[in-house]
Amino acid sequence: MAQMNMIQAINSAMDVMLERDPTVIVMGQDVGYFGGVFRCTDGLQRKYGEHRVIDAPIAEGGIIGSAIGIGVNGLRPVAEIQFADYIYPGFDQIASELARLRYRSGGDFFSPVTIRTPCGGGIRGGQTHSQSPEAIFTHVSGIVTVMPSNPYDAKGLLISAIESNDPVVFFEPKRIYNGPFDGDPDKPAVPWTTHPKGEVPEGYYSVPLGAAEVVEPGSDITIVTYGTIVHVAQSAARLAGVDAEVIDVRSLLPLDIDTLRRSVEKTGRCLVAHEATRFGGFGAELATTIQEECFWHLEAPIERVAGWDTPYPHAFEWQYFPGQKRVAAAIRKVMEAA
Amino acid sequence: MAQMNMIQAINSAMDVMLERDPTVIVMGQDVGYFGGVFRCTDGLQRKYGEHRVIDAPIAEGGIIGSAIGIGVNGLRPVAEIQFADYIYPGFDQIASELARLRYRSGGDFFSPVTIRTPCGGGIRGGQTHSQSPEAIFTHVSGIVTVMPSNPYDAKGLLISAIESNDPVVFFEPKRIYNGPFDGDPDKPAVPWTTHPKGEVPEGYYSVPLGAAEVVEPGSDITIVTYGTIVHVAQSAARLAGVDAEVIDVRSLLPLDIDTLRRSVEKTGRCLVAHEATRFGGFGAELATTIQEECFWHLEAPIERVAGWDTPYPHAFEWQYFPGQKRVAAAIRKVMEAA
Amino acid sequence: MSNKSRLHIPQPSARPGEEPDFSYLPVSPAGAVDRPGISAKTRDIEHLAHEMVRVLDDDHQACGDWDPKLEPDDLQIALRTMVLTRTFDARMQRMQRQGKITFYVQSLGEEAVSVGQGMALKPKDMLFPSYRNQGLFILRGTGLVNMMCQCLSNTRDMCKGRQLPVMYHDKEGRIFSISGNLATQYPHAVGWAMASAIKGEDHVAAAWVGDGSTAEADFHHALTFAAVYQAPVILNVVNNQWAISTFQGFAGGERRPFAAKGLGLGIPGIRVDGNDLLAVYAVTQWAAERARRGGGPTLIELVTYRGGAHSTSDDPTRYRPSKEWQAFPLGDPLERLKGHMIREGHWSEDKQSQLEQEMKDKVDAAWQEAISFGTMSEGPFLDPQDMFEDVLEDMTDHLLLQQEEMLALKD
Amino acid sequence: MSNKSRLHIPQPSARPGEEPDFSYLPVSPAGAVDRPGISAKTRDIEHLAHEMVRVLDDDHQACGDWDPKLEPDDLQIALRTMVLTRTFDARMQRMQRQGKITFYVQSLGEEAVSVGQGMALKPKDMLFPSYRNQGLFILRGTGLVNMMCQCLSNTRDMCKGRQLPVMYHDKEGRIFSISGNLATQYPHAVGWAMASAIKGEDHVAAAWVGDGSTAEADFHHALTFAAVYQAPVILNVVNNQWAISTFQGFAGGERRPFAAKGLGLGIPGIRVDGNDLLAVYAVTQWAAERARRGGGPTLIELVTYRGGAHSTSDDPTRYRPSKEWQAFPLGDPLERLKGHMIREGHWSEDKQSQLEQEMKDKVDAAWQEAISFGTMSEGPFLDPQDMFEDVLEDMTDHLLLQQEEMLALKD
Ligand SMILES: Cc1ncc(C[n+]2csc(CCOP(=O)(O)OP(=O)(O)O)c2C)c(N)n1
Ligand SMILES: Cc1ncc(C[n+]2csc(CCOP(=O)(O)OP(=O)(O)O)c2C)c(N)n1
Ligand SMILES: [Mg+2]
Ligand SMILES: [Mg+2]
Repeated sequence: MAQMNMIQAINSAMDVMLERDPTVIVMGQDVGYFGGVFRCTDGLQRKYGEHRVIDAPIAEGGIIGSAIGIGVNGLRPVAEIQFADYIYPGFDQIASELARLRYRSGGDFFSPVTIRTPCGGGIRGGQTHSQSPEAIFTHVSGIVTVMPSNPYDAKGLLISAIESNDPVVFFEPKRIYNGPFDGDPDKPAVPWTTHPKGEVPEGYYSVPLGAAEVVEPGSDITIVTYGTIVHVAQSAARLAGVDAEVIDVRSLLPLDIDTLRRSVEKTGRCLVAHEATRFGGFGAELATTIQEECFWHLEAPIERVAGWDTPYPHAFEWQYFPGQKRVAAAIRKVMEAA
Repeated sequence: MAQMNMIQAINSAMDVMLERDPTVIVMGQDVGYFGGVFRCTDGLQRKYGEHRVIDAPIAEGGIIGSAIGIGVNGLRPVAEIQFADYIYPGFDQIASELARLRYRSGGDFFSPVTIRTPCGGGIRGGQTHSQSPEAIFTHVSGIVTVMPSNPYDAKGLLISAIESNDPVVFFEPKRIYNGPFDGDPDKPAVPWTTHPKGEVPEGYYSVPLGAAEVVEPGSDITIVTYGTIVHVAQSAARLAGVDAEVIDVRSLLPLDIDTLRRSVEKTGRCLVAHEATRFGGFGAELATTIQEECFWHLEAPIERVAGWDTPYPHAFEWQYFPGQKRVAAAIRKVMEAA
Repeated sequence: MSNKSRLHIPQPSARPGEEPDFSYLPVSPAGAVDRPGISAKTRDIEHLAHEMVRVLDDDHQACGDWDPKLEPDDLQIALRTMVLTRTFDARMQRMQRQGKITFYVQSLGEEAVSVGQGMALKPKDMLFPSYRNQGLFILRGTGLVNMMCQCLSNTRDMCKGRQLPVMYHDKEGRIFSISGNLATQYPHAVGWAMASAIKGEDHVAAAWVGDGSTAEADFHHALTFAAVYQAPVILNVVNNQWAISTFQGFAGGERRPFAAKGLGLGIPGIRVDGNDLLAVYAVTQWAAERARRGGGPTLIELVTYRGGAHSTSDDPTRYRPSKEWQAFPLGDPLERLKGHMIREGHWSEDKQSQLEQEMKDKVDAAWQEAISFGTMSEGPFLDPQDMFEDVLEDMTDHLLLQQEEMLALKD
Repeated sequence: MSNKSRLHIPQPSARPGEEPDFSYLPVSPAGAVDRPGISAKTRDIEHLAHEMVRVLDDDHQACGDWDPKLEPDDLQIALRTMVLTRTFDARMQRMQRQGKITFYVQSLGEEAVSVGQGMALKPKDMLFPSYRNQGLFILRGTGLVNMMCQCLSNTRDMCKGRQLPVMYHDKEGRIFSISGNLATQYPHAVGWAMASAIKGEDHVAAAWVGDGSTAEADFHHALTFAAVYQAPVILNVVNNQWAISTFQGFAGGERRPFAAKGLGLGIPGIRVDGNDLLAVYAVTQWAAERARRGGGPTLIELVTYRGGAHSTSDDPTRYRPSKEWQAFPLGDPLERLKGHMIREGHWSEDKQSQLEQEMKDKVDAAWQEAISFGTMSEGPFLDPQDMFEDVLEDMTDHLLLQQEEMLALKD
């Protein structure tokens, strides 16, 4: 086992797949010679050549549109969108084409494109380098949506995504690229070497799409979350002094409802947390599903903690970010409700 | 008072505003000489000239992008997107620019664009002429999202939208352009003349953004819905033999939570229904908000009825559409839950 | 130039009630445009975008370097396919009017585009059509019955009832799935061609959009990517003068031919008489050969006229002169090919009548067979359960539940 | 041409460790390109897109018809603004390195673009900049303190703390809000210009994007709408050879100048030496006058070089030769203008040193004033409550609740 941060784990997933499967290609802005602005594709072009690790024009719609055609012609493109905030120019190609192709052609055509994109705030990126638009994708039928919270999952899930014949939008919470982040920006940064999920096999393995993980068992309350907030939630539960069961959803669609149900049936209380804006966020789907499934077990309303319903402001990053305090307050609210 | 169908009411709203306010302009594909593929802009170019009712190239992104600039320069553009299914090429301009401009410029700039677009199925339009993508917009902070269910509201809300300094995405459920539709496609079509909301003043009036309407009072269950399903829900409640309170949300954002809360606190049971796909749909936000607000009054889980989580299939339109039977079954389920 | 900026609104040359006027469309004489070699420098052949490649003259004679000198057999295949396409269209149009299918789009007047271009390409070349390229499917043997079954959304529908009529595809025949969203197929074709190049194969891709659709982002993306990677792709713009009610000037065709839109990226453009099967064939073959040899993309503008309504939902008498087609200077592609074959002595009016009858019978027989697999009103029907398939490769749990919910409701 | 299609990968002329090589960039001699009248037919001036308008020759002499013959006072304003821009940039870059601001983008080497173009436009013309146009703000008097306060996200930040540093705007100064999303401002400028035409005003709009950004959809939309409606707009492409690590060939600049990208729509293109203030001024004035008189849009490509890193997050030594800028054939815009002024006898090295010192003092003073309104670490701070303002014109109920929730948490 090696120690890897999330960037290295993601790099390793692509490396492994480029090596194993000659049909895999990587494309995106600055991914080739330079190795990506976050270095996720560092060294891959040197190793696999310019025809398999391809720099692309600055046109997200063109990257996704051409990736679809590349996929239809038997290759497996892994396309990087430099920031999730810049995925929207490609949204039509994702929602109208990539997501629809298998369905509308009666199963005759499909394109196994994986779209990787860094998301989330906490790096002083301001409103155009901090967004978490996952809910916009989970509402489009025909796309798998994934967000890992650690290097081990990142590599395993990315390998599954690349191997999948379905289109996958793979969100990478950039705040935790280099280390887990418990939500407190004033503490010194912690590297992944301090975290068990920073141990990552060098070779091939996969983590299945569609399976949540109970990252911390507990009995008082279920916290359903994903991405950066997995770590924040764990700290917040400690802060609140509550024995929380923390579930990392990992795969937003397909959603592992069973794991959520089992937990909430046990705890009777539930908090849903994510970094994306709250209104119409993925938390709404989680909360609604859970109340549908577990209503009779619920002892308190399901609460949501999320980004405020504003753009992500540069100056108020830490007032905006749903940090420990906010999560802890919500935990207490759920625990106290009666 | 005149009798108007929804097309006429929408046309009248633009007519009134073009007349009252010389800064209002209308633009879109086929909206000028031809008067729009659904005839919503019929006669307006003849009346107001080619510089105020403007045919546009087939580029939704260009229409919205240029409308933003037009709005910044002091005019009030009302842009038509021919089908909501074709709004995605303009999504980046809506989400990254139109919605963000006021915020990011500290309030110094804004663009009062109204985007009108026909949505929803039931007209045998297949998967690319039937979508209801409202949830994708309600999750973007900085946009008002509206969907009227009748001619009176359509005109009054569209006038409010045009007068608003905020960007508004105005969804027009095309299935009810010509008459209310109770969800049963085998019944003869009913014109708006049979419906009280088909009575529409010829001149100026407005319906406020942000206010839901209780379209049918009742005590057993609250049905929260909007668009075409308002009519389906009313029939379904009768079919189920239940005294339902039917709420037409009308304005999805801002959302009139008070009206929802009051009703559910009274009835203790709630069904949320819309035509859009269910997973991550606006129903999830509605259900989550309601359980947050009214948990202690709820006697049963909140149920959702929605389009299935597939594209809208041409052949199975009526198995797909959340019609009376499905809504009635869900009503019964909520009523029987204990 | 005026003295003040004022919004310019492009104007079609004639509106209903006015005389058709095609003076805006410069037409080169047949044979007048030179045929450069496929290794010509793009800089030296920019004029091809501004003139109009034509082979058949007014007397139906083939002239000039672009004459592909097709064998009589090939000409007959072309004519046959064009007649079949038109016959098929007419029948399906009628079936829509009778309520047998929900929607239809004809290619009336544009048949030479699909047939001529399809013939010039090789079977392994991949086609990315718009909704007005039915000739490609007919030519590649998708089969009338299969196409009709698609339009009927019946038990043999290749799309399993999921798409509007005319949104065909043909995996075996290497024709991509048609989208209702305009121009989206353009970057797909470029991507497909990029993959072909990456794999070192020599198959080319070809894509079609209408004049109006060139305003979409995907057009720009496709051209940019095609130029940057020198993808082996043929990008076709079918300029049929109209985009629903909007004439081609609104897509930027007022000042320059659509063929010129790639010149700024170094993509050679050829404007061709789209109603001249020989010219269409010739330029396509030229572009295909060029792409196959590593010469990169070509943009072809096919100048034609949309003979019918935009679709069965449209009424063109509201926005254009009803006699405009008759006045179109490039005539009717069927008449012109027929005239040429008669002139060359391989064909006659008699044979034409026979062919037309034969095609009518063929379409009739196909229709009878197609409806045996179900219509919108009479079974057999597709199983609505299938609605939940193919969203993803495997059905997710939440779709399984929805499927069950639907089934429970039916009982 | 090879014998087989193969994916073409554009290559920069040199990578780290290699000798810089600008042989790919044809440079016209100063004064060599003719200056057509503003009513020239676009067809007759296509060559302007392929040559390079230059006024200043290697001896700093102004040559040819494009010489705008600026008064010495104007030249001094230009030089002053360019020096101020560079001084401001250097200071802010340093402040970022010291952790005083989170991010910065310099315009090092490209100062003549903003200053020359800004000077050629009228005060009521509206500007739609990219993040590398700080010279426009400096020229129009936004004020260094205001700009610094924006970079500091402090209590005087015009963006109220909401945007990354450098994302300025100036409502009074008629400069639009900068977006982090590339190229989105292009259609805004066109729309603004359309409105200007609709209202019968004669103000023009001008927009800037980088070479890399021309691949985005908005570039195509803007060109299409500008051409269709003949909007009074100047569309500028700042070709500084690089888009982060990606050289301009990946945006389609390998085969044709960016200036040629509008020719297929009938938009005249002018390629100009972007480091030659006089040439920049002259072509901009020509395009503005043309637009103002109803002549429609012009696309201007400004050939320059990104002298520094892409941003403070970037390290260009990883992907390009570190001495590339020194080898750039168009030199340094400041040196060239200074040289010209000295040659003309209006200026001296002494005056230059004084000016540089004066500008440094000005920037120092501005910085002292700016930080008095707060820094990232020291107050006064903006009130976080304001985060909830301006999402919509009026705060919605759900935002009010969130605001309360946040306030409650603080206690
Ligand atoms: C993205 C998108 N926008 C709008 C439409 C609606 N629409 C369908 S066909 C059409 C006109 C297309 O014209 P053109 O590209 O010239 O093709 P033609 O129909 O003439 O073959 C329009 C606007 C659509 N299908 N997709
Ligand atoms: C839509 C979008 N995609 C990607 C990015 C990330 N990005 C920021 S700057 C940049 C390069 C832009 O290069 P160019 O247009 O040449 O401008 P320059 O920086 O050279 O001035 C990229 C890719 C972005 N900001 N927006
Ligand atoms: Mg057309
Ligand atoms: Mg650049």
